[in-house]
Amino acid sequence: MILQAPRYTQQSMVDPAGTKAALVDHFWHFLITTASIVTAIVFIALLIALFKRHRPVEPEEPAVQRSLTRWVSASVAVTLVIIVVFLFTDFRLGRAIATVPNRTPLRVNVIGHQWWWEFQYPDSVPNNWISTANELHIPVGRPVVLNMSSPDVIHSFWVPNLSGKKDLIPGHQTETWIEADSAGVYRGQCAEFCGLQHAKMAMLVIAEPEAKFDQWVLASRATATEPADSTAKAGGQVFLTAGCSVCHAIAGTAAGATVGPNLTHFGSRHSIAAATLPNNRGNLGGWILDPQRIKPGAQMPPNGLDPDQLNAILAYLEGLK
Amino acid sequence: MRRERIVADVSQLPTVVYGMRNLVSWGTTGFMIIEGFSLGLCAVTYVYLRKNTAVWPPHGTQLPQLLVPTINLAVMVLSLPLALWTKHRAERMERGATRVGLVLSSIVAVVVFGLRLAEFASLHTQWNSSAYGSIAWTILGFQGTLILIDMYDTIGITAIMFLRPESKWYPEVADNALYWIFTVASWIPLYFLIYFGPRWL
Amino acid sequence: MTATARVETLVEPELDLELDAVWRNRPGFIGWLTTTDHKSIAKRYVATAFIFFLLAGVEAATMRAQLSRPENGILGPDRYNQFFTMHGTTMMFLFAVPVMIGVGLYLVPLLVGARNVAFPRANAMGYWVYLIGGVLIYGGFFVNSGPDAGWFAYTPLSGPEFSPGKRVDIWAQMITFTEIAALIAAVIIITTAFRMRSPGMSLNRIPIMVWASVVMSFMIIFAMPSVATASLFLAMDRLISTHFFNAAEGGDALLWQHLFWFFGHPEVYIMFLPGTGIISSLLPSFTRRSVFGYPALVLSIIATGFIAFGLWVHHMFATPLPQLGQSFFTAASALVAIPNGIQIFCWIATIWTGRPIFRTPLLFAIGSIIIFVMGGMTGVMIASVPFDLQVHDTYFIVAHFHYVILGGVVFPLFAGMYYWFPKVTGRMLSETAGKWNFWLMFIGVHATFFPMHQLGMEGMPRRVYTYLEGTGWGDLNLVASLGALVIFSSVVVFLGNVIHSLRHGAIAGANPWDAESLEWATTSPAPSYNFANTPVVSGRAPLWESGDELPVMTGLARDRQQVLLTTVLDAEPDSRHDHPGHTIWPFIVALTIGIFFITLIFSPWGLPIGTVLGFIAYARYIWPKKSHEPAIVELPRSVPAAEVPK
Amino acid sequence: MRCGQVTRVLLALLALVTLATTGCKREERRFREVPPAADATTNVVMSTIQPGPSIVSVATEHPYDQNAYAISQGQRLYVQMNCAGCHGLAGGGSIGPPLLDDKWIYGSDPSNIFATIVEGRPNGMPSWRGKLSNDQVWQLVAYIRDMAGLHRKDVRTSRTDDMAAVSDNQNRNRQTPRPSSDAPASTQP
Repeated sequence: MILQAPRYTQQSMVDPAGTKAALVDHFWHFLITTASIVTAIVFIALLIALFKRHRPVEPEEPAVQRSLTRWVSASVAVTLVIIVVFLFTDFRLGRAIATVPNRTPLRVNVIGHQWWWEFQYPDSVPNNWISTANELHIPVGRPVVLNMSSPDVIHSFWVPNLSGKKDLIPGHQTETWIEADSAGVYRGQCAEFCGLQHAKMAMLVIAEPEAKFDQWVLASRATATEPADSTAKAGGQVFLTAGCSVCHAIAGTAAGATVGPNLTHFGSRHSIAAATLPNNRGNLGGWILDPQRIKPGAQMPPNGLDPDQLNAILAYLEGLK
Repeated sequence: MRRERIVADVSQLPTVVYGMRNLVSWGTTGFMIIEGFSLGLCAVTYVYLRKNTAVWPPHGTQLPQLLVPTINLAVMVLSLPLALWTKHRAERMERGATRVGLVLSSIVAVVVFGLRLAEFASLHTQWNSSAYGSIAWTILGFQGTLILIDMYDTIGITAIMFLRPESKWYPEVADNALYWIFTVASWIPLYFLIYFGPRWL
Repeated sequence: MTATARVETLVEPELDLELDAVWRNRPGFIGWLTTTDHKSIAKRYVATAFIFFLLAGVEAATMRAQLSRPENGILGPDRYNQFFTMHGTTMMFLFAVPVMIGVGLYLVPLLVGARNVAFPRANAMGYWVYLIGGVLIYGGFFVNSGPDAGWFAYTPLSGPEFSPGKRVDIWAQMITFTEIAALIAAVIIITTAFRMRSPGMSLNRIPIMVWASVVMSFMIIFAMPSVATASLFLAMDRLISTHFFNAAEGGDALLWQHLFWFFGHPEVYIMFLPGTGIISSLLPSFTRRSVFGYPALVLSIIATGFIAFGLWVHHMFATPLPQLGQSFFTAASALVAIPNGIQIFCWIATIWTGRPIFRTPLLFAIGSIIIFVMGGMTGVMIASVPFDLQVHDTYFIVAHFHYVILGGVVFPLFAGMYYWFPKVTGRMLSETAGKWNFWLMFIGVHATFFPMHQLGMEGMPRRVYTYLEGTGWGDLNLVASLGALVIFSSVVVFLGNVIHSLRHGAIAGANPWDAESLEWATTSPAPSYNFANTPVVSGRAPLWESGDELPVMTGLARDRQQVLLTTVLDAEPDSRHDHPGHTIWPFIVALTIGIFFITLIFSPWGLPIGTVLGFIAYARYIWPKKSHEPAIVELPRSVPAAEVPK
Repeated sequence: MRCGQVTRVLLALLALVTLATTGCKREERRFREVPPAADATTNVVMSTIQPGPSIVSVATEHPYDQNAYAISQGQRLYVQMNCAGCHGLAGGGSIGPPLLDDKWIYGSDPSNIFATIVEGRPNGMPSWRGKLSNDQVWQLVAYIRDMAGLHRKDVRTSRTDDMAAVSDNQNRNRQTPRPSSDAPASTQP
């Protein structure tokens, strides 16, 4: 299963796969080395002070005072030098990270909702506008500028393997950029406490070679696939009548609501419930019947579908490639 | 067992002293700093919210009226000589003059507080109509609380000076006058912020 | 709480009886409500804060149980959010600051040789207000109305739309209560330290603990108004629909963050500076030398106090802020390491040239240095914007600030408890239990919090009620949870030690550690009047310098509560001041303040009702008693002698 | 003395625990509810005019009635489901009748409102049967009663993060419902 491979379920800042994360990872090595050395020196000094043979010295004696003053001043000077070096390195790194590389970046709108991610790929032609949820497709080796906003509370966009965080704040437009070095799926997670389901507000960033990404874009612009068989067709009807359509949109059908995630190409997604569960029939059925068991407090209500209806709707949704 | 060696006797030290030699003044000063700083934070909030918005006051909000607030400011500024006079009389422990000063100060405080209540109408906005209204009401109300407290304090100490005029209360009268001066002084910049901020900022 | 039967007195019995009759608490329950003795009130502060510490500890343990394995079901999201909010809120507002205030209120008068604090009635009132705040929020928590928006209560999540009910309102009012208490205590500590020092204790001889308390108090005065203002705005947004944090009407969610962190960062140093003060004041007793680098230590404390106000934006690096501004805050955040480094170097130098005596207080002090240094290292790291953007709001930060706070606050506090317990109770704590306590806690802290660094870098965000199995965070979380058990057991050992030693501990005597500072010049526990005669000081280590004879001044009244005031710089005797004595009215004024703010949560009627009640109570509070002695008046120098009436 | 204090503290604790066990309905966050009256739609009385002796309408208790969280969820749904489109963002009415006044064409009882939402009503009120779960309808019912000030003050909604036009139900007076036969629909400005 696709979600079993580590990078699909795990996230780590020390396993960088993107420009920004790599720079920070490099810096981290500098930090941890320096910090370990400094800590070790302080601890050794402390231990010697505690356990050395204490000759009866007169601590107030001027010679003793002078020598202590000298040692303390020297330590402070060394600390200061380390901090200046640290600041210098940090400021250079800070500039590098804030500047978007000078290549035509891809622009994506990121909208944080309680508790899922909406990704919009704007286009001058309204029909080509793509809206998807919880899975951000990006081309490898091309910077992606993310324009971020939130209609409810503060969220924070974070994909540790690619880049640090940026907050999504109601009333503000924020911006950050990411770039993936190699193809792969990277997990990210909301990093600002945003209410009941903050813990299960994750996303997958799917980095693909440019050609494959372009294919994805073309496919995503299309309206939904027609249901293949009669079960799926019935599922489409259930979708429209059983209340799914008051929140979800499927392009090419009568469902056009924007309360919940857009499901036009739902069948092609790897995960459901904001990257909480792998997208398979069992999980999806459980989710539709009782989302509150998986994400208590989520906005989707339990749905009292009978087995036939459920079967049909599963067939329909799985067919939305 | 440690023994004690008496090196001096303090029994002739004064028990009534003025200004920062008086312990209570330290408390008053402390709370003046705290209140002044809080008002300052409100003023910073005002400017912050101003910079956060393109139109100030928001569309459809009238500019605040100046008449009542300016009268109130004038009363407050004109009461400063009275406060200073009362302070000096108290520092000389002149019972009669101090009482006169206190009675007048109480009246001034009541008038100023009444005018402050009337000032809310001059804002021409409600606390719940926009952030502009919220901060203007808050500053007006917060500073009004200081006036209320001072009014209460002044009336109280006036009562004490008539009923139990002991010498230890004269420094308190001086302190009270100082607090009024602080109240007025803290209002002057806020007056300009609230009433001319919408015009000039 | 009750008047402790004293076993010995250092002065003539008649003087002792006479003074004790004036200063001691009234008997019985009413004495408990009316006392204005700083020792009784400070003990209460510490005991109450410690109860909150235990409650917050239970909350922490429950959260650790929930997180010990992936997708655990002990706490659901709603409960978990209340638990972590209460844990943070309790530790910051109801434990760390009040306990340090309590320690300050207990020690400052004793360290400067005064009979009580400057404003004893206000002091009593401050405690009651704090207690009301704490009871309010825990009352709410027990009836499922605990706040759930985080101890930082970011808007708009904490605002009216996204936090329905009264949970956050209760939180905001609790903030108001603790602010009032802390501000009162701050003014008291500053005034006590500047005006009530023993003759001869000029500024350069003030004990470092007193300096630390003074700087803490100044920081309270400039930090707390910020959070008070912010919580006022939040309460108004929620209760009367103002728009401070509503972007649609010209408000701004980030305004909250600025106001909150302008308080929130100094808050860390408010808790931590008294901790360093504790270490500096107990090191001499266990190294047998005065602490090295007094001027450097004092200046470091003051410098930290200043720099602390220039750090707040480092909590907001992920928000849209100009890069230049960020650089300033990075530099300030990194440079605060310098004064803290100076303190640590001075301590090591002190130990180096002293003769360490390994008693429990010293162990805790050493543990504190070790843990704090580790927390400080990560602290400098996260001053860096790029690095912080990766670890911000992850368990790396959780690890960092627990190291800093445990090292800078909890360990010094335990050191202080073992050190001053004999002064407070007259009995020693058990050394054996103390060593168990130390080692369990030291090991537990590392087991709990060290793995969290790794968890944070593996991407585990803070404030999550659970995590998925696939993330691979389960093992380290289990280690952390087991570590929390070890910490918990160490606190149990401490409690047992205290309870046992209260009755069966060895009798301490006036100065069991042969310490240098003034609090050990009086009996243990100190008599109700602290010092019968005012000690006179001629150096930084009065007890070591004065030999067998302590110079004192006499002449303060014996028939009423009178204290000596001295000048600010040189502490020359200046005047005498009468304290009002024990009274019930601070308690009643506090009650009216409670009615005012608690009613406001539910109805605007709280405003008029509370104001009127408060004014009535306050009138009774300040209404003068008749003086029984003619005053000695000294008019201001500006008044010509000719004008003086007689 | 000591003992007296301990007793007092214990008593206080006991009182707290009692309070805790009774719980605080206002603050509960219930995410899954078995609706109390799944058949609420069938036995709802729409009119007081009926054959036989008149029946006193008994208000159906529903678990969300004094629950702040449910009311606020209703507030969210009110916007998301575009109730605001007809009844006004603040419930002041436009195409549809206002909801914040004291006039209830089809009854102010929770079950009446439930039925109105589920069944729809003539002249434009659509039927939400099958579109919203019963949970969600009850949440909407709670919010609609909130707009008329029918809940206790401490559970009501306050302003939203929106333009100030949106109602502040917390500080509005209770609009005591008038009998449903009393007044025809009227749209207020």
